[in-house]
Amino acid sequence: MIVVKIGGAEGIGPQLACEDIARLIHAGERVVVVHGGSHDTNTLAERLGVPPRFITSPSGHTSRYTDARAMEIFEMACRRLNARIVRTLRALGVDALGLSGVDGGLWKARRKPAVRAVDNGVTTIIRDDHSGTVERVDADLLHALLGAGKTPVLCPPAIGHEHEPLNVDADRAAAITAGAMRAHTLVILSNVPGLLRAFPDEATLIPSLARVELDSAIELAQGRMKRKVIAAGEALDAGVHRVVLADARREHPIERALAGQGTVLA
Amino acid sequence: MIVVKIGGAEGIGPQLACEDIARLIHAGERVVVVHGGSHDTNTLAERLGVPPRFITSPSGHTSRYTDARAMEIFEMACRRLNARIVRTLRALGVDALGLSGVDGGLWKARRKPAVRAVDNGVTTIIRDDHSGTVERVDADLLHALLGAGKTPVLCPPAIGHEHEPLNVDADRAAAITAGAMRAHTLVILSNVPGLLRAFPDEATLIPSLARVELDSAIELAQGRMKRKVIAAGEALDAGVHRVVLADARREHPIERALAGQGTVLA
Amino acid sequence: MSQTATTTETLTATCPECGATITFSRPPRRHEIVRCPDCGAELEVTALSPITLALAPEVEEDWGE
Amino acid sequence: MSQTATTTETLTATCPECGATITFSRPPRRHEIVRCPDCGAELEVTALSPITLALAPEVEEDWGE
Repeated sequence: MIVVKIGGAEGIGPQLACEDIARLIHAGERVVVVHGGSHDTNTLAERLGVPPRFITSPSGHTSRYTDARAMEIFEMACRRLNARIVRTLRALGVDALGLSGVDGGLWKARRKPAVRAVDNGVTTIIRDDHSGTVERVDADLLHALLGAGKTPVLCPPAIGHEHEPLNVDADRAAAITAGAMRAHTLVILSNVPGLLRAFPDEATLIPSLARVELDSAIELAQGRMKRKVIAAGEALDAGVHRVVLADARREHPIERALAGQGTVLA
Repeated sequence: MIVVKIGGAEGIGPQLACEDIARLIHAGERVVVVHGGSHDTNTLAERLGVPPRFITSPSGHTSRYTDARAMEIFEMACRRLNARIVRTLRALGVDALGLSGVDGGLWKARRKPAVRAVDNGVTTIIRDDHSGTVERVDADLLHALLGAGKTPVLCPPAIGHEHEPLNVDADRAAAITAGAMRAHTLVILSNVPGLLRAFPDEATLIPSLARVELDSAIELAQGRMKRKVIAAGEALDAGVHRVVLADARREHPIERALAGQGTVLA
Repeated sequence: MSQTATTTETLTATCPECGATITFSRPPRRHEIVRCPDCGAELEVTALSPITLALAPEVEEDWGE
Repeated sequence: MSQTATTTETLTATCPECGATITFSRPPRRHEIVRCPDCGAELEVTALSPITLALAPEVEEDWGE
């Protein structure tokens, strides 16, 4: 069993990753696909005249300010990308089935009652951000779908305790899903070759890291890579044997990752 | 097993129907929910500055002109309503799970290569309308989901032979789904009490119809009711014991329907 | 497919089924359906200049949402 | 929650934890987080006129998409 997190970032269409996924499945491997929707949400938000807003956390993470209106757009954008990935896989002969974390209570998340945001040096408390962390995955549902010959394609939002949709980080949702499914490997694709010692110099790719080195390696990670390194740690802690941070831009991105190209964490 | 088609028309929120569905499920009944998205698509299309366009077929049916752009909006609107119905049911303690007809190849449809449209007396052939008819339902998938304790909530689009999304009539999709699931009853809710002998006079409600009377009864049906009467016939022909065309606007719409209020076809 | 010259006064085309000449009272629309007055065949205007006709595809009634 | 008079020149409020007077160099934003210079408690500006302070909620780092 392999879990593949497809990047939602700009310019990376799902075609290359889907071709590899199709090959893996036709070779008998079981795959669960997870994706986000950050780029798609921004373009849809612009189209709807509701420009996206972002929050920077005190430790420097940037994420979407998901109030009720932004959540509606976020949900639509994720579903639209989900439908596109499902169709791409189906056209490659994979019996793909899309689900959001809300469906069947797949990803049950805990909403943070308040988040801190830094804006021009001023830190404030924000209470209407619909963000959270996935706490539980319905692995039985995924096994039932895999048993029915389906390839699950999963996306945010997750569902909170009040049955409300929550924006969750897709990399970390992929990590907890990989753990819950006892996946052997989690591949996280993005638009860089892996964790770079000196971003953006791609020659400084770190080929492998042990779990113990991970916490210090986070300092090297820039922008969205930070959360991917954290997600990798969470996956390893949840029992996944290997996590590979790999490059989504090249041909055969997943086959390369499984062959060890990128940053391998084990 | 009961299949319930929730109306997608204006002004009918899903709350009343969802409350009845929750009661049925808590009483041990198995339910599959189907819905359309015509009204939601129109509002979203306006929001996106792509006003919806419609086709009138030679026999007087009006349906959406679903070219590629309209399909994208149609798909988003259906999914958004789907998420809303799933959340409403989950908040009522139902483990609801949303699927479109594309997901897992649930509704495999045949696309009509061409449709005829009448405009100011001129009949033309339209070839880029993405509409079709559901030919096959993946009943095994629905049984797997029901077996996992989930309540499926289904919506268009369906999927064509070229893996493309197709606009299909949700009433007829509900009918073929009810047949494939060997449902005992199909309830079709809408914003009228049932089939009226003299629309819009609600006192002329036709309480019951035998299958043989159906084809002539179609002449009485106005607007979208036409397709509901046709869907009812198709459900009966597919082995469903009873179809009830009932009023979505009143309290306990499904319990009333199951008690025989509306137009009962058997 | 049969083609025909478009004379300035009348618009005519030949029926691909029976060869009869069909005269149009107004310029037809692309993809418009016309019936041949001679053989009754349903034809589709597949091109306009010149007017080109082909047998109209059989189409069964259906509708989406 | 502690409140305080907003004098025209300086903006002050009382720390709900230790009672010290906190002076603001500029009008704070609603929900802004400030640290009490005396006891070091993290406080949230819950209202502006007058400036009202409360212990800031503990919040663990997290982010969405």
